[in-house]
Amino acid sequence: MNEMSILDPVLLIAIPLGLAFLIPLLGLVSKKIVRWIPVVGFLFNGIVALLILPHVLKQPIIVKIGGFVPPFGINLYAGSVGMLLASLIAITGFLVSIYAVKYITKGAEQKYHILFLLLLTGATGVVLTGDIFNLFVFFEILCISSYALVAYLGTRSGLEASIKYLIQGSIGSSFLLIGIGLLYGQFGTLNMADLARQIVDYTEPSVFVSMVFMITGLGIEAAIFPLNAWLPDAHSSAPSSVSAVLSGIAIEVGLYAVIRVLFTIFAVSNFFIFFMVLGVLTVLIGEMSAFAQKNIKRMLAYSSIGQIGLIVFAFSISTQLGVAGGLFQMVSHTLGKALLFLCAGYMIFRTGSMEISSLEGIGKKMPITALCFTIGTFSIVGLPPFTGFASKFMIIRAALANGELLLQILIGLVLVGTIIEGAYFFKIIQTIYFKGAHKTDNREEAPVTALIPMLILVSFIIVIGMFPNIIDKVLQPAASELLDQVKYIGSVLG
Amino acid sequence: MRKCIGIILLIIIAWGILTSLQTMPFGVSRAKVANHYINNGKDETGAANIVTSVVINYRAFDTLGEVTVLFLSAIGLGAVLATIKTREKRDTEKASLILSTGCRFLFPPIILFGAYIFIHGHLTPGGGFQGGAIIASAFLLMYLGCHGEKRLNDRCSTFSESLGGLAFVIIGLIGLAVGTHYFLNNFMPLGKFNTLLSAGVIPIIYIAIGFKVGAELSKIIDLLMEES
Amino acid sequence: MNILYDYIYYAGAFGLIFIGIFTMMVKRNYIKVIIGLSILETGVNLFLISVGYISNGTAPIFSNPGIEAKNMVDPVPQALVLTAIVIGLAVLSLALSMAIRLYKHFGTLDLQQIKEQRW
Amino acid sequence: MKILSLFISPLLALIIGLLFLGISRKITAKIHWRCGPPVYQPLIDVIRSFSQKSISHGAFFDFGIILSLSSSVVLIYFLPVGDLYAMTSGGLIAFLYLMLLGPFGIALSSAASGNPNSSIGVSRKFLLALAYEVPLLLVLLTVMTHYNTISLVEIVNIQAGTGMAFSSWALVLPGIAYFLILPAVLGVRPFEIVSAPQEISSGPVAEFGGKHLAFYTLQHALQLFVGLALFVNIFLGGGTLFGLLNPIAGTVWATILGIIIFLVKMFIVLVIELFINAVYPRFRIEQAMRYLWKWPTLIAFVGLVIVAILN
Amino acid sequence: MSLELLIMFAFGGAFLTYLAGKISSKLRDIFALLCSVALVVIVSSLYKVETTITLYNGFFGMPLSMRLNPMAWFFAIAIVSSSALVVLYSMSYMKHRERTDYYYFMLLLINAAMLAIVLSGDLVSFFISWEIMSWSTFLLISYNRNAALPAGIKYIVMSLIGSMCMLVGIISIYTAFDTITISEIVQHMATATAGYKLFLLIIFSITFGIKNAVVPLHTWLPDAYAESPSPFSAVLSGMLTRMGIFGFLLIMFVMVGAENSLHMGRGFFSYHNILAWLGAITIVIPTFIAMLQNDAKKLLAWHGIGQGGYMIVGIAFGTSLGLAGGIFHTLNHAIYIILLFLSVGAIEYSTNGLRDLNSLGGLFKKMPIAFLGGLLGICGLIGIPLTNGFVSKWLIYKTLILGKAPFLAFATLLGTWGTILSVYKFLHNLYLGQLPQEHQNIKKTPLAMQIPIVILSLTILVFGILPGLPLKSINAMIVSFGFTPLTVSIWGISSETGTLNMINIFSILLVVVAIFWLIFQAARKSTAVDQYDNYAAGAAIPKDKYNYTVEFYAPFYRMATPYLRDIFDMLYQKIARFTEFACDNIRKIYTGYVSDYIIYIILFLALLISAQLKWSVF
Repeated sequence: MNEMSILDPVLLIAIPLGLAFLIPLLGLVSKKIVRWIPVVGFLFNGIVALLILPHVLKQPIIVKIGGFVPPFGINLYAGSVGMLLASLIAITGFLVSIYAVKYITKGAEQKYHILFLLLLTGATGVVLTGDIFNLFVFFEILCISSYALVAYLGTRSGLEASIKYLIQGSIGSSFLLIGIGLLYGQFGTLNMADLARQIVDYTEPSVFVSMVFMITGLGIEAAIFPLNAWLPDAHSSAPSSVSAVLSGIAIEVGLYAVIRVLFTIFAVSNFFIFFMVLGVLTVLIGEMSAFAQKNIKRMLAYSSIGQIGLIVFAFSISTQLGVAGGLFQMVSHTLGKALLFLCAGYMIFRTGSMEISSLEGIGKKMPITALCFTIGTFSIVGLPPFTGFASKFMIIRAALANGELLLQILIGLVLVGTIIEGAYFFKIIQTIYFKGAHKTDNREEAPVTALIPMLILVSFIIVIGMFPNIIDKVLQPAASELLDQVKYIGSVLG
Repeated sequence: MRKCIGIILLIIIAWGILTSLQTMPFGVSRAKVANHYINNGKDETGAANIVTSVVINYRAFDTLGEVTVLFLSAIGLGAVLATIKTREKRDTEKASLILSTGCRFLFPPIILFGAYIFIHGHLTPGGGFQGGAIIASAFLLMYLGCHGEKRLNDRCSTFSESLGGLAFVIIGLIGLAVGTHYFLNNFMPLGKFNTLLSAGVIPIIYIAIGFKVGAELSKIIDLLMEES
Repeated sequence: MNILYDYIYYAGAFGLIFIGIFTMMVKRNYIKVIIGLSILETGVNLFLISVGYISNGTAPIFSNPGIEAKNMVDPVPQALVLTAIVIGLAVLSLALSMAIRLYKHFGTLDLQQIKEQRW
Repeated sequence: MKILSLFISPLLALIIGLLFLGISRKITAKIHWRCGPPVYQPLIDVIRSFSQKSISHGAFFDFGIILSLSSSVVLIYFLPVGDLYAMTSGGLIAFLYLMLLGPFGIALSSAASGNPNSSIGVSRKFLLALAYEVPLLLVLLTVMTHYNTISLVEIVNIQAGTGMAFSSWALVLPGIAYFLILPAVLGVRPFEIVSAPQEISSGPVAEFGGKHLAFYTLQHALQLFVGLALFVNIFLGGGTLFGLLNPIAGTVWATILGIIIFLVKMFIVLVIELFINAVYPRFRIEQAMRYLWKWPTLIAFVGLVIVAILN
Repeated sequence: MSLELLIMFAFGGAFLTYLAGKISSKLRDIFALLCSVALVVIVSSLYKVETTITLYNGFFGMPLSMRLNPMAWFFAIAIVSSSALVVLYSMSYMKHRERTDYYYFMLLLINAAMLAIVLSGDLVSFFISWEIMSWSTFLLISYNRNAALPAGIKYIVMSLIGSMCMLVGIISIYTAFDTITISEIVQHMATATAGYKLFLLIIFSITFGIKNAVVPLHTWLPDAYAESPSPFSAVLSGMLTRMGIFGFLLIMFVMVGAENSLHMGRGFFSYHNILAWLGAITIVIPTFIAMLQNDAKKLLAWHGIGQGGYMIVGIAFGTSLGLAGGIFHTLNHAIYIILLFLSVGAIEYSTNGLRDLNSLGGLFKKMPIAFLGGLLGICGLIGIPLTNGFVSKWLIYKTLILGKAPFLAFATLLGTWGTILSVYKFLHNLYLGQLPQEHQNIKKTPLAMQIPIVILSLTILVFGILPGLPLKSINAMIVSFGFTPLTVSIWGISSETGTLNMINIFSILLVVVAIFWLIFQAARKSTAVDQYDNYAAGAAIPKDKYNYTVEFYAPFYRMATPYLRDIFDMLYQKIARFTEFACDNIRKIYTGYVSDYIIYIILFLALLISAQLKWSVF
């Protein structure tokens, strides 16, 4: 326990928060040092999360904030899922903040770094918390910082996107709050485990209505199909480093929240069929919309919708394999999409335009970036030997292992989506390498601070893709944790 | 058309909510958790105001988040408005002497009152947020009454908001380090019930929050006033 | 007791919520949408508060030694509303700041004309 | 016998082929109310050509024509003339391929000359070949399927056993089809557009003079021989005649008589063919293709279907 | 030599070649050549070795393994040797092109991936290598830019469709049998139901059918072949496309097993019969379409499809003779089509990228070696006796005729006769006929390009005359499938009905040619003239432009063009356009007006509430 008190999961939230509060002070001392604060914070977080991760695989750590016993105080539930995502957030945050050191030059830099730090802190809070109102609060931290970050550049498109995002997002949070209020009114508690213990039948109208409000609210951030209209705007207009985090982390965290609510609090069963169909719909609409895009970041954003659909589908299978596959797909999407956005960031920066046609010949101009981009697309499409393949493999396996006809049809549709995805991504690759006249030979490679994160992400993608066993050891306990409601209740309430 | 669809959809939702509300009649229930707070709250936290004990102790983590949200909004506002450099001078009439003198006269009492509110957060229906809001209202008064003359000291407000936030976090971390080793643990002696120096860390946190909220709200006002 | 009495607070709260949503759904002016949002948030807060109310309750403050714990209203929703208000405030201020910028960029606040980002 | 046939067959085929060329010219002339050259004229032409002047467009020009004639000679080895055959390896399929090699060699040779007329002629030749190969392939497949063998010798032997080819009714239709396409296979009227002298200066032959022309004529004679002999072999029982030779089977006389019967059959087929076709004007290539792909193909196809069903 | 080393050598060689290219292009060339030659040496040293190794258990705990058996060895040696020749050829061909490092990297990577495919002992490593091959192929098809780009997209989309099918198949096997190792699947397959086996056969057939370009899944191929760099076209047509054949062998005869896959369904509607008929269609239609082509490489591409049909027919017919024919034809096809592509590549090199059949001609005196390659290549393609194509085609014909499938036999024979026409046009319009004035002074073919052509030409003859050499190892392969072995001698095949003995034919032809050559020489010497000294019935032959080669089979074109359209390609284009249209319209739901979005949200909420409260759906 002594060792564990040093490695308390609450540090993952407290330290970045403290650092965020510290930034304005440090900003008075030196402008340069501020840039490195998020790097330091996420490095710390990454190390702590990775150190804690092995401990939670068997038994989750319950952190009682303020020392109050769970139903009465807020608790953090650092299980395998939470810690997996927390590590992912920390690692991605670390890499993206390195990238941002040189990338963010315009606007109020200091404020960017605070917002960025808080965005990911909010995300960490969401994945770790065990209390629905606390979830709401961290969710708001996540949302508000992303509203601000989307508008950070102050461009027309950024503002427009941010406003639309804000309107939809705040409706979402209001719905979430209504749902929480309804639940509190009925069960008199806000603790997830306590709620889960008291809710026996989710189909009961009163419970169902509150559940619907909650998942609608969370689903907006998770970008499930009819609720995702903000996503392409926001992800394409934000600075690329932010897009990377929004696509890589924010929507995944939203989805995590939806899944946590559905699995742990309500323990839904038949409802997942609806979600499954929704997931496939999300895949198809996302990929089909992406197909005709001319703006590269918008295309990537729509592709994120498609990927989210796939993850939703995987979770909805609600078997051990399916949930593990969904988590794996989350990981591979985070790595892949973050990489793509980071690469796209400098590609856009160098060409000065987001049009895909302007990327012609960039493969010569910035060979390493282009290579990283290519590997990212391969991973997202699901080509071996990259992570995307391993995760897709797991999901298809889960879908087929179930043996239901509906699932088989749906996975077929998902694969159709994958083919469309392949088509447009390969078109971009052609544009990068093979289109346009052989005009400029002068290299304008991205700076080292940008290349390092890209290359690290690439190495992650390749290593995990070739040796998925590394992550499978975490995925399996994580999946069983999500599926096992009784154990969750037991470990929180004792 | 749009309105019709909207109304129909809202009616459906209203029907759903109605169904849900039937299980939670108005004005009767008090849940287990709430009972625990009311019955044991004053012993466990030492605060007379149970809401405060909930806000600062039982659900202190929420409050930390809440403070962060406010911080975020101030920062976000700054970030969004930062890129406007053109700050055109508007020819506004200078406030009359009576108005500006009155404002200056009222300013210290309002600040003092705000401070009173947040210091007595654990005893009375007040607290850091409320106190902070009152402090901000003093600044608002100054902006309205003495337009263009007095401005918020940027450095000072930055200091107070940062230090306020840091204080909250550090108190939490101290709780992790000492006593029962829980984050945001109320590690200080609870003192005599219903006196000013009681309820352990609650007043300290509330003071930090008060400074922070006051600074942040003032900053928001400052930014919005400046741009509009 | 008639139903109206039982549900009057809820009705009020949800009435505000629906008015807010409806406003956001049909109004084209951004400021009006923000107003709708504000109404919506107010409604939600009111709803939360009314969840915790008990008939003839008092504030949960032991300001005097003799106060009975029995009639005190639920303190949790109050704490929640405190948080919710602050969050609402944060969102609102951000929304307003964007309105300022929006007007500077587009010269209008009509959301139907601000459709550069679509498809 | 095989060793013997190695020497006899080509000589026999060349001579008979040349004679048939002469005969066909003569008969056509007679039908046209002309006198016509003597029957042995082609033989004389060939011998004379060897001593005449010729031009060469290079080694490949020479090689093509040699290859063409050689492969036609090898083809003869595969073809049983009565009992006279040298090789069976590969059966009818190899035979078909070798049939192809002759025209192919000429095509290479004349294309190497660079003469545009030759190229046009070759193009026509190949198109005509495609046109008649479709029914021909169907016919041969029918036969092979019917007898369930790909060996030409075996087919002849089976027929010799039953006496006559048309004893099997299933093979009547393919026989008719083959008869219809035979002029195209032989390259005689009305399918002589390939080497239309008036139009494209004799087509592939345009650049051939002297020994080249001699080789070409020899190849042509062999082609004529092969086309007729194949028909006789497949449908008319080869060198047998209703078991007439059975009593003396195995003797040298039987072989010689067999060969004679074979040649007589060939002659009869040729004459009938000429009588029927000599009155027609020359087909244009499209007309030829249309014709060949219509009736003969249809008949052959029906024949194949019948055989396939019977089997 | 162990298999790990082989695989690591193959993949590592590719990467190192790329890195070497960064240092010096000469070093890279040498390194690439050494690598590919070394692979040839290693693989040949593994002749008759049968071994299985486990690479690692990293993929979800599944053992990824490599195994070597007669089938794998046969394909492996073909892959590495063709690749070595192509690398040698590329050294000159690619000298003055841009991005050569990348070119070699991809070429060697594809080579390594193909090697990994044939050596893989389980389905997951099979799939991984398959996909590496697919995307690296895409990257190399697009290399030539412009027209190559749509070709690349077409390829990769169809390839993706195929891989998705295969992925589903593999995972379904994994879920059904809980193993991915091929040898274990074989054992489990006995317990599987017939329906499941049929499902597996069909779903894998789609994948391999796409790769092997079986009609109606062939449409990617003509563009892809035509637009890639010529040496790569050679690899693409020679080996890469034939991975489909390898796949068919794997699924039909190894995994599902011959006794199952040949008795799937009844009568005409049995799996293998339908496959054979698809093969027959694949032979006939593309071959005739090839006749219409005016682009040399496109013509060869269509033949590539057509020849693939022979292999399919041979394999699908499922007798030991047919199987041997199909597999042997795969090898032969690789040899002669590589030769032909290299030959066309030589012309492209010399004429700066021309490969239009209408504007070339008469090059045989300028580029004799390339011409030799072209000539022997088309002889092999037609299957003229004494070339390798003859033997394999003979085997297939014989199987079909004796197997009482005359219509299939007709299709195959008809295909051959169609082939003759188009390849003659190919040869004539490139090498024979008249040399246009502007090509009088073309570049010489470098030695590095001549050597592969010569080697391949000789191979065509050697395999044509001594077919026993490859047939021996094919025999071992079909025995491992559970078929009765053929009686193979070094010269050919002897069996109860009809023998094939190439040495007979060879020796007789040789003797006859010699005799006639002597006669020819004995006759009066002919005078040598140049190409303009032609007899044209008195008409003068213009020297500058004389394109009599255009529309070579004009009468036929007039007749057949309306019927010989690639209707499948049109269909797919239509589907693609429709998809694009749908994609373009579906995104219109994101109207850009935020109130609409709010309505979506409320709609979602209302829908869910009413679904449960009114109808109790969940």
